[in-house]
Amino acid sequence: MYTEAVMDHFRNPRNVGSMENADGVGQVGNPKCGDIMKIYLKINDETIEDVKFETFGCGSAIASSSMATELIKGKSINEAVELTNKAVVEALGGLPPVKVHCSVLAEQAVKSALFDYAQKTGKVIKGLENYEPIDDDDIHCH
Amino acid sequence: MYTEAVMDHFRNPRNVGSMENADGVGQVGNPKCGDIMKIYLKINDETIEDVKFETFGCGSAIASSSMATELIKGKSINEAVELTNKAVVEALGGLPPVKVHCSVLAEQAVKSALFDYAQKTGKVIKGLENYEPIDDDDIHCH
Amino acid sequence: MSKKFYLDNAATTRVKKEVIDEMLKYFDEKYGNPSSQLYELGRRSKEAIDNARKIVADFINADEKEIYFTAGGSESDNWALKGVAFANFNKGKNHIITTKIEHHAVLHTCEYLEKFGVKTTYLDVDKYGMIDLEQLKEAITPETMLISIMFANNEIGTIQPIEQIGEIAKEHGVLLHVDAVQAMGAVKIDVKKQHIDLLSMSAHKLGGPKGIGGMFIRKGVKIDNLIHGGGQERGKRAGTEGVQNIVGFAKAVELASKDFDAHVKKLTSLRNKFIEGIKNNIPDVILNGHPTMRLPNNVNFSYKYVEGESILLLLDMDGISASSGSACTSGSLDPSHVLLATGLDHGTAHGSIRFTIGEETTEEDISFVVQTMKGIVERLRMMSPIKNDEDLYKK
Amino acid sequence: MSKKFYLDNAATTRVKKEVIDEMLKYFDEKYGNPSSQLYELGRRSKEAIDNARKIVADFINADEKEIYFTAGGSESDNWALKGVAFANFNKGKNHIITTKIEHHAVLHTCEYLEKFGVKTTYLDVDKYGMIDLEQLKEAITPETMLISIMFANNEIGTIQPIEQIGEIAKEHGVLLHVDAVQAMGAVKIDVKKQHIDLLSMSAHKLGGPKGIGGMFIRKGVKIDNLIHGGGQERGKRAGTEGVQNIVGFAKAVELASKDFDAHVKKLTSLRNKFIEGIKNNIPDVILNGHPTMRLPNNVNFSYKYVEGESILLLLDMDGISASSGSACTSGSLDPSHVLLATGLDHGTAHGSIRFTIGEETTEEDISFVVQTMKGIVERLRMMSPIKNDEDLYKK
Ligand SMILES: Cc1ncc(COP(=O)(O)O)c(C=O)c1O
Ligand SMILES: Cc1ncc(COP(=O)(O)O)c(C=O)c1O
Repeated sequence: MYTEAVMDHFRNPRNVGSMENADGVGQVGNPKCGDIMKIYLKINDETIEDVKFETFGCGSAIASSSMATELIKGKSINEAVELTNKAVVEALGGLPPVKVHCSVLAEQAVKSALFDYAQKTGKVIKGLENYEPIDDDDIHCH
Repeated sequence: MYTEAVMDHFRNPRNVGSMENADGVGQVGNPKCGDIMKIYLKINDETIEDVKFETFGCGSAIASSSMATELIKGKSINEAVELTNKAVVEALGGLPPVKVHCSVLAEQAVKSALFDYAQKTGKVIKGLENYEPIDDDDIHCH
Repeated sequence: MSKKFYLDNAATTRVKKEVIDEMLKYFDEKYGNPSSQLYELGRRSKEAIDNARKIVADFINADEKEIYFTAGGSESDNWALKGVAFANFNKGKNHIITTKIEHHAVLHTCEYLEKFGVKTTYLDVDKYGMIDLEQLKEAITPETMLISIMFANNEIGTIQPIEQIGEIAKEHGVLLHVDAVQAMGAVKIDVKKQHIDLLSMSAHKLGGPKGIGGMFIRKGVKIDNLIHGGGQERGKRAGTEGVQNIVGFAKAVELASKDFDAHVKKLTSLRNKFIEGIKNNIPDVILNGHPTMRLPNNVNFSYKYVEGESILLLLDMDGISASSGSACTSGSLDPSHVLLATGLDHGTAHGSIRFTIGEETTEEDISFVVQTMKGIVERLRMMSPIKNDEDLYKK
Repeated sequence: MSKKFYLDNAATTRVKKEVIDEMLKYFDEKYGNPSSQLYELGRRSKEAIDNARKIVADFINADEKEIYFTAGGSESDNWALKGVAFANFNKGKNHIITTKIEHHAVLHTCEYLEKFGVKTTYLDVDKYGMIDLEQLKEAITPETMLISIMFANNEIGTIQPIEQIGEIAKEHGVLLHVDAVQAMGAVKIDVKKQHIDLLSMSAHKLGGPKGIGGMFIRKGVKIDNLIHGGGQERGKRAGTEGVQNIVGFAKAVELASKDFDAHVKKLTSLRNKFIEGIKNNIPDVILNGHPTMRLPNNVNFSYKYVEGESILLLLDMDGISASSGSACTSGSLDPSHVLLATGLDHGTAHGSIRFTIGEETTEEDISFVVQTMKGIVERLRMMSPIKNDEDLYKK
């Protein structure tokens, strides 16, 4: 059902945990749908120095979060904002069709954390000018 | 499916054959329905001295014919005319429900042969006063 | 290979040795078509089916002539509902009463029948998964042709008061169909005493093979065929009989009837230890289903703040097989309709795991699984952004 | 025990050794529920089904996603006809075209569908059992939703020109369902080349287990479920899969595909010897079915002036299994609808015997059976009051 890479990131998730005094925090998802992702960023000099995640969700949600954090760690915020769900899926060697939404959630969690950082610092991040946090009430699960 | 007695009479039918100069001959049934029975009687002094049958039909038709001939052989015509299909079934130790009509046919074949004898000799056989040979066109198979 | 713990016996069971041995005679030895009564091989197959029918009939206190073999529980459920509905087609009866916690084989069939003008009432259940007999009575109308209620639920194990339901159905002159797929071998079934008119059965839930089941249809019940064709099953269910499967089904039933009471007692005791073990070792859990009116092999809990699939994947790494919701829906994304019907919120429903023990389960297995679960739940809760009920409900 | 001659392979076949061996892995070893994808045991079962689906798909040149497993040929036939009819329910299409010589699984389903407003045209056949393509064309109306024609007949073995039928169906934009239960393993099936939209299959006619079959449904064909419920078979056929049976079905198909040409050639040659043997040794016989466009294992004759059941009973005494008409109807009293459709009178039809040879049949077997038949027919003719055609037709 899952690729080796998914199972590896599920079994040994990278960057798990929370972060005190994070520079940006983003949470997306909804318990109703069965997955919530929260991403914490430590940003220094426009670079993502550290990243942590907490996830409530299925195997692919955990693996997607883990992979997403790996993909943006050490990157500039401009690189990070360009992370796509497709990149996450590819890095994981694929996800079952019904689970692709998990990678979408991971992308959104990263964007949401970057947006929080932008809001707190008053910076404008290219690509997030028109970003609007998703309202849970509008969410149709998957 | 069939009792021992049925199989015995099917395998080793008694009184098979035709008869020249029979005193009474009766044929009932219809190829359409899959069974025809023909019974030949040799009658002497109101007694059935000999009987033969020819049957086109299934195992129970052959067994019923055989059993019917055995049951009337040596009997008086007044006894023979009282042969019922029920007696044939009982003597055979039973017939499957869908095959009971074979015993009915055997009873009718006997009656038909006796009627033929009555017609030829002008005798009146008690029980056959109102006998009417069945018209094949009216037959609904079983 | 390390030890395996198969705890998903409600999904399917290992086929028992005695069942396999019995079945093996009907592959290349007695392989005749039971419809071929005019030769030896065919008669042997027919006898085998007749014998199997008797065993199944006896087990539920029915007459042999009231037992029909099908390809499984789903076919039986479909047949019961569609067969009765289509037999009443254009006869003014168009109403079915069922519950919100039926198997999809019943629920999706009811939905489908809407396009033929059938109306369905779905009865509620309480937090234990029990229906309300008063609501049932009130739901019956002059148009009602069928009540379809499962004997025991596959997910939460709750056992309904079928005898009382049967009395209500009888009083109102409405047919009662009971899905007994999970109840077979775990609960005493007596179609006479319980006033059941149609009963669905499946072999693979009690040590028999997959793809074979049965239906009890009370003499006189008007029902259309689901599968038309040859004259098999006294003209009611066409298709060359899966003789080997039928024989296997009957053998499984025979074995189940042999030590029924001891088996149920043993499982119940293990189940209770399992439930206590989870409750005492893991905080923030909710037992799903009824505390006592439940299947002797069912242990279903919701583990707050974590999600079920992750638990299953981690259990699998330790060789433990379990399920989140029913086997049919694991892998699907919506939380179980059964858990939602008992009033669980979606978030909590997502974190539910069903263990269903079997004949081979031991006390040691249970201790091991409880400890493993404790570790898994702790680990996932550490990873979870939800730490308490407030997190769960706040946006 | 004396030697047995099983010559009723159209009724069912002995399950092949390799098939049994393959199946045995799925009873108490890989017994998981294929819907349980989150643990090892479930995944093994799922893989087995996927693999089986591929084998069956390849055999008929279909895509894996177009293959659905069912409980046998009858279920497949029912599904094809009811599924298409109900999908067109209230859509203005209500006409089915079939033939007078279909299996009862098709004919009785058509009859049943009348109560839902479906109209059926039953095509005639000639004395060889062949349909007339012109009559087919003329029967098509704007209301026609489905043509259902069997690939090869189970009683007389006649093979229809399916490719031409497929072209006609395609031209007119009507779906084509083909009952290939008897054709599987005996005739090359290519659903693409032959323009087939739905195809019924059954395992037990080619060395597989009883109670399992399949259906090919071309991508895009609108069809209702026959069995609703869980999401098995991509939501199209509910019910826990009979994994062991599915695996056995696929193994039988695999074996059949391996030496297809050699097998067909061998059977054809034996069949021709058998036919010649009967013709040359027994007077007043009529070969039923087409002389060349016939199944390689089918030998069906009418023996004038005698009745079939008696022949079968006497054959059984010599250990020979055969059938009069189809297996479903032996034991029933009406002569076969197929033989009547070819123009045989009732009396002659009653005296018809079908031998269907198998892999294990030898030339010696055939010589023995021909001589036995000669004796049996002579014996019964001696007993018969019908000695010639005049007797047969006079009242
Ligand atoms: C032509 C044909 N169609 C359908 C069937 C029914 O198949 P099954 O016995 O697998 O239900 C048969 C066999 O009995 C058959 O010969
Ligand atoms: C309550 C209930 N009904 C019906 C079914 C369907 O049975 P089967 O899988 O034999 O079709 C199941 C099992 O999946 C079940 O648990």
